[in-house]
Amino acid sequence: MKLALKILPKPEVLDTQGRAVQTTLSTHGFDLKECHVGKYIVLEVNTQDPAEGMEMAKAMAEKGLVNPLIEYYEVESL
Amino acid sequence: MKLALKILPKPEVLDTQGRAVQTTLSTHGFDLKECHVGKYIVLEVNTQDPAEGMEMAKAMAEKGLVNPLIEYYEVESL
Amino acid sequence: MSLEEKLKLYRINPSEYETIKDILGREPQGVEWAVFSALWSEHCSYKSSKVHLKKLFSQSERVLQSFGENAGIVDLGEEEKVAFKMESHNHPSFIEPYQGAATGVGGILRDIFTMGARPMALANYLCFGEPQANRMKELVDGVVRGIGGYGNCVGVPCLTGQTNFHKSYNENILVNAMAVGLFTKGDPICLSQAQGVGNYVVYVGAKTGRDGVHGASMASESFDEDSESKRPTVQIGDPFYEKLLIESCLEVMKKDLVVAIQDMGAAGLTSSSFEMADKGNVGLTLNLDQVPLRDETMTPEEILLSESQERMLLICEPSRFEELKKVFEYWGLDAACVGEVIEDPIVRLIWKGETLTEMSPKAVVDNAPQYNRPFNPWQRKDDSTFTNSSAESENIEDLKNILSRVEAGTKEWVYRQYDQRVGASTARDCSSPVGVSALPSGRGLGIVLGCRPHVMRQDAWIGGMDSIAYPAIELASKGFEVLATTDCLNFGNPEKQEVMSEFVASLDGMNKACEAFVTPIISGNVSFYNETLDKGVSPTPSTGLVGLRPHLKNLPQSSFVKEGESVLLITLGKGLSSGFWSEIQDKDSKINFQEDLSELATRTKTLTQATLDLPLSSSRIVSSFGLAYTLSKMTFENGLGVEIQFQGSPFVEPFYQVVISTNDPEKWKTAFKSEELLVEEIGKVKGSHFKWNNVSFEVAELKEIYEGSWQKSLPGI
Amino acid sequence: MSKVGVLRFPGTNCDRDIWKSIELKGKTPQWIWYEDSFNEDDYEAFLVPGGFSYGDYLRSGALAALSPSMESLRKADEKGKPIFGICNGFQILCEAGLLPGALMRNEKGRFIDQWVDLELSNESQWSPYEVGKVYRMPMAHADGRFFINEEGLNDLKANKQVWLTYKNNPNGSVSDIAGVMNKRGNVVGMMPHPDRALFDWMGSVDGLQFFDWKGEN
Ligand SMILES: Nc1ncnc2c1ncn2[C@@H]1O[C@H](COP(=O)(O)OP(=O)(O)O)[C@@H](O)[C@H]1O
Ligand SMILES: [Mg+2]
Repeated sequence: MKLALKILPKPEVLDTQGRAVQTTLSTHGFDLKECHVGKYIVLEVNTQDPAEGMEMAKAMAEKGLVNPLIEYYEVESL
Repeated sequence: MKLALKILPKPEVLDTQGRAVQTTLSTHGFDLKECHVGKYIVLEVNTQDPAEGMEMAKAMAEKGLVNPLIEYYEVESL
Repeated sequence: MSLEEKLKLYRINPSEYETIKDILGREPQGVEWAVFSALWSEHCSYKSSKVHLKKLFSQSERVLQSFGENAGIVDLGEEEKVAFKMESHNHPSFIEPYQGAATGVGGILRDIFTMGARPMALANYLCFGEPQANRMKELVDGVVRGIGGYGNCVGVPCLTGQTNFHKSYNENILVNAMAVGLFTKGDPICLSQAQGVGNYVVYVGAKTGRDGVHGASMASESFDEDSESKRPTVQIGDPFYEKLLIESCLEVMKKDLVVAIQDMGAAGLTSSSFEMADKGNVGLTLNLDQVPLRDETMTPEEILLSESQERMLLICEPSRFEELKKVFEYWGLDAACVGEVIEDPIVRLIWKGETLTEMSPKAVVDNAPQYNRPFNPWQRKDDSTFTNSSAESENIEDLKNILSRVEAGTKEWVYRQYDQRVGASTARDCSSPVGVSALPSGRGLGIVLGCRPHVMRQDAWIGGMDSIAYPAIELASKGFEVLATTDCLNFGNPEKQEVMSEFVASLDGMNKACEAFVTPIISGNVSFYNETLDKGVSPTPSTGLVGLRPHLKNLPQSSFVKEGESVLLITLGKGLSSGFWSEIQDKDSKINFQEDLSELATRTKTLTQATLDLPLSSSRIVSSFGLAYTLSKMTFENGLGVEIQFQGSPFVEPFYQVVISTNDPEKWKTAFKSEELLVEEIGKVKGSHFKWNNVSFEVAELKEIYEGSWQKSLPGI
Repeated sequence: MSKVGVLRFPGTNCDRDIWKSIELKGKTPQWIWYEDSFNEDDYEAFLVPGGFSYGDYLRSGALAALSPSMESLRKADEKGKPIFGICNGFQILCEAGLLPGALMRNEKGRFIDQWVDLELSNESQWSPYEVGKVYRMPMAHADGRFFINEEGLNDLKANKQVWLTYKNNPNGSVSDIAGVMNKRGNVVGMMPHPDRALFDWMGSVDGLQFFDWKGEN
């Protein structure tokens, strides 16, 4: 099955990319209240069991795909 | 309302980041059939209307958040 | 909160607490705790080192600015000046290697351009633990990416560095970054003294977030088990913002729109505002509620202590404020007026119209504690019977084992990730022992880092001396006159007598060498408490030396360039160390350095002149791992072999010798009386083999080992 | 004498190097700030320098490509004016659609600073013109892997739009491509840095030949 990690900078941490993207978009008339740039990682794992798949995705996130000091994440099943 | 763009490298593009992540994970015993690394961009727009929000997100993607030569995307409403 | 808990949170000890009460005439209240905590931290107050730093040799005819400002400045003549400084970011890099190292680079760059100099070069001094130690690959990778990520993006080339490995750094790596900035004709030197009653206090750059709150006091403590829970929000560096800040700040300075300027580094707004007021003998008001915030829920205390990156505080005349604001706007940055210069020498902290406190910056800064921590007089370890002929015989076959080690192998993996040429003025990049930048006047500026931790481990005084003498001789071997030095003194816990003893001894060794070589220390940084769970790092006083060459013609290479040329060994001094290879093999440490430093310096000067006047193709100081290792490294780049006849140990380390190759050995041999320089011909550049007496290796094979050592030790990164 | 426009964006950091290169050739550079539209006839040619416009955020060159100055540059292209992008400048021109293809993260995922040998594959309006000749200069980038899909690559080759190729591919670029041109050959871009190979003390002077163009006054 396929899952995805949505990884974003923690709210209290400065999001340098988000800041630059937001500024540029605003000069093109797109007014955003907020903008954050993170990562989207698609993982195809060797199981069909949703619960197991979820566990695997979390384990991978914690193994190093996510840096908990500056990022948080969510798992999505696809 | 908040929306997100999920942006991934097109299949014909060599996804070097995905490959690197896959290799690293495999040394940690995670066997993946596939792995792709893309971007996740959260946009908080000034509207409550889902259809309008969707249009705005697409407009921003097409304005430059996505490079159609190498990437494809999907909009998610949050 | 009980008093005890408060003292612990703010890292103020009971006797310091008593002093605070004396100063205020009462108990500290509210944000006053935060102010004292920040300004009296080891990091900001240098309380354990100040008594010793005062003794440093810090002046020469060329020095325009020494300690006390953001960076030291040296006059190069011909209307060129350079500012430079080195700083540590050890603890943050151990916690989050990428951001820790990146913000270290950002911070040192701000120290340079705050003075009005355009950053022109970076260098980095790194100490890692054993490659197989826990997290070490991740740390190496993160630190190098972080340094590159920041430096490359702001567009300042990295010209040199040093990368060490030793088990004492397993739990406490060292990340020291040096920056050099250039003033050309008409560039003003800007200082940090606040002046002019009624002038505005202006905040520019990034908004303030909770980044690194309590960071400065944390850097003043050892790591322990609950460091984890004390972690402040990680400071994120934005090199893109820094670049905008560089351009805008240099522009307002050049347009004479600023009266004084100071970057917000450790302890952020607190230390910048108090120091600016203190230096200018004036007072300031600060409306903390007008500080641009990333998170509107921040408290005054958090605002005062935030270490958000890429921010500056400056003083500007009210009539020039609009013009100043326009410059920042052009670069996409905000400038906010957050206060005013006042006559009363106090800093008045205001929150939504209410005065939180008024404190005299003099009282806080000048009354900061100073400790003369206990230390022992140094017992030198010299063994006068230890000479090259008495040294234990070493097996030349070990050359392959040495070259295959990460300590001795190539560091190309590191510096390939750094832009070494942005700015289009690089004449020698990181692959050369001395980094060289071409000055607009056509002269060369040489940069080299010093401190060999294995020598420090042998003897702290000799190691300190070597931190100056070794790089000074490297500069000389390329024809550079040494100008001045910056340092970054990385030590363990100063409250331990043996650590303090090493600190004092190495500083004395450095100081004596600085005097002899006339290379004043004009800026620097002390980083104590580099210890984890009671284990300290090797004492590591890293240094950065800067030298000047009258032109770039015939700048010698560092590898053999021509078949048939002669290889000469030039002896500047007779001291000797059993060396790094001996340490790695767990053999007894032996060391002997009984030189007259002024004679060593005189001979070094003679060498400098000779490299400019006599025919010379390549030069290299005989380095760690000794003569055979040094010579082998000279064969790799061009695949040119060498045949050496030398009766002596191949891997012991002299204090000091230099190897050169030349097409005219007679000129060199006859140019000096032996008391000036001892010059011996030891071989010829020849063929494709490295031949040491009767033993021969293929250059290609040695090169492969040297270049493969990194991947072998740190596979997969 | 007419001027050479040098485009600057927030984060451009080789702007002063390009300035020096142009002056060295006896021409007159002039800054063009990203927020400013300009009249293309005021300039004889345009250079887009390297660096990290917008910190390389989102994708290298993507945010800069949205600048007002780039709209004017498009008009300059329509008139056939010579336009040259180096490193980040090349990325910006690709993102703006003035050049074909895209520049992606290097194959090994790291920034690489090293010397490279480049072969001139086809002649453009920008010098040098001697096809087959090899030039030595430094490169320094993280996102320099040239990518174009198969169809696009076939077109590039058929139209002789491959400008420069690496002798030893350092970053995984398709067909060793280091630089390309548009169909007309007036717009060119390359990843390596001719602006860092101008004097003997730099290690090569080959870069000097890259700052001239056909039909120059
Ligand atoms: N962290 C670093 N950053 C930049 N350059 C480095 C770094 N570490 C090592 N180098 C460079 O690598 C080269 C080899 O270093 P080293 O093995 O210490 O030998 P050397 O005796 O030539 O200095 C040197 O030229 C040095 O400047
Ligand atoms: Mg060195």
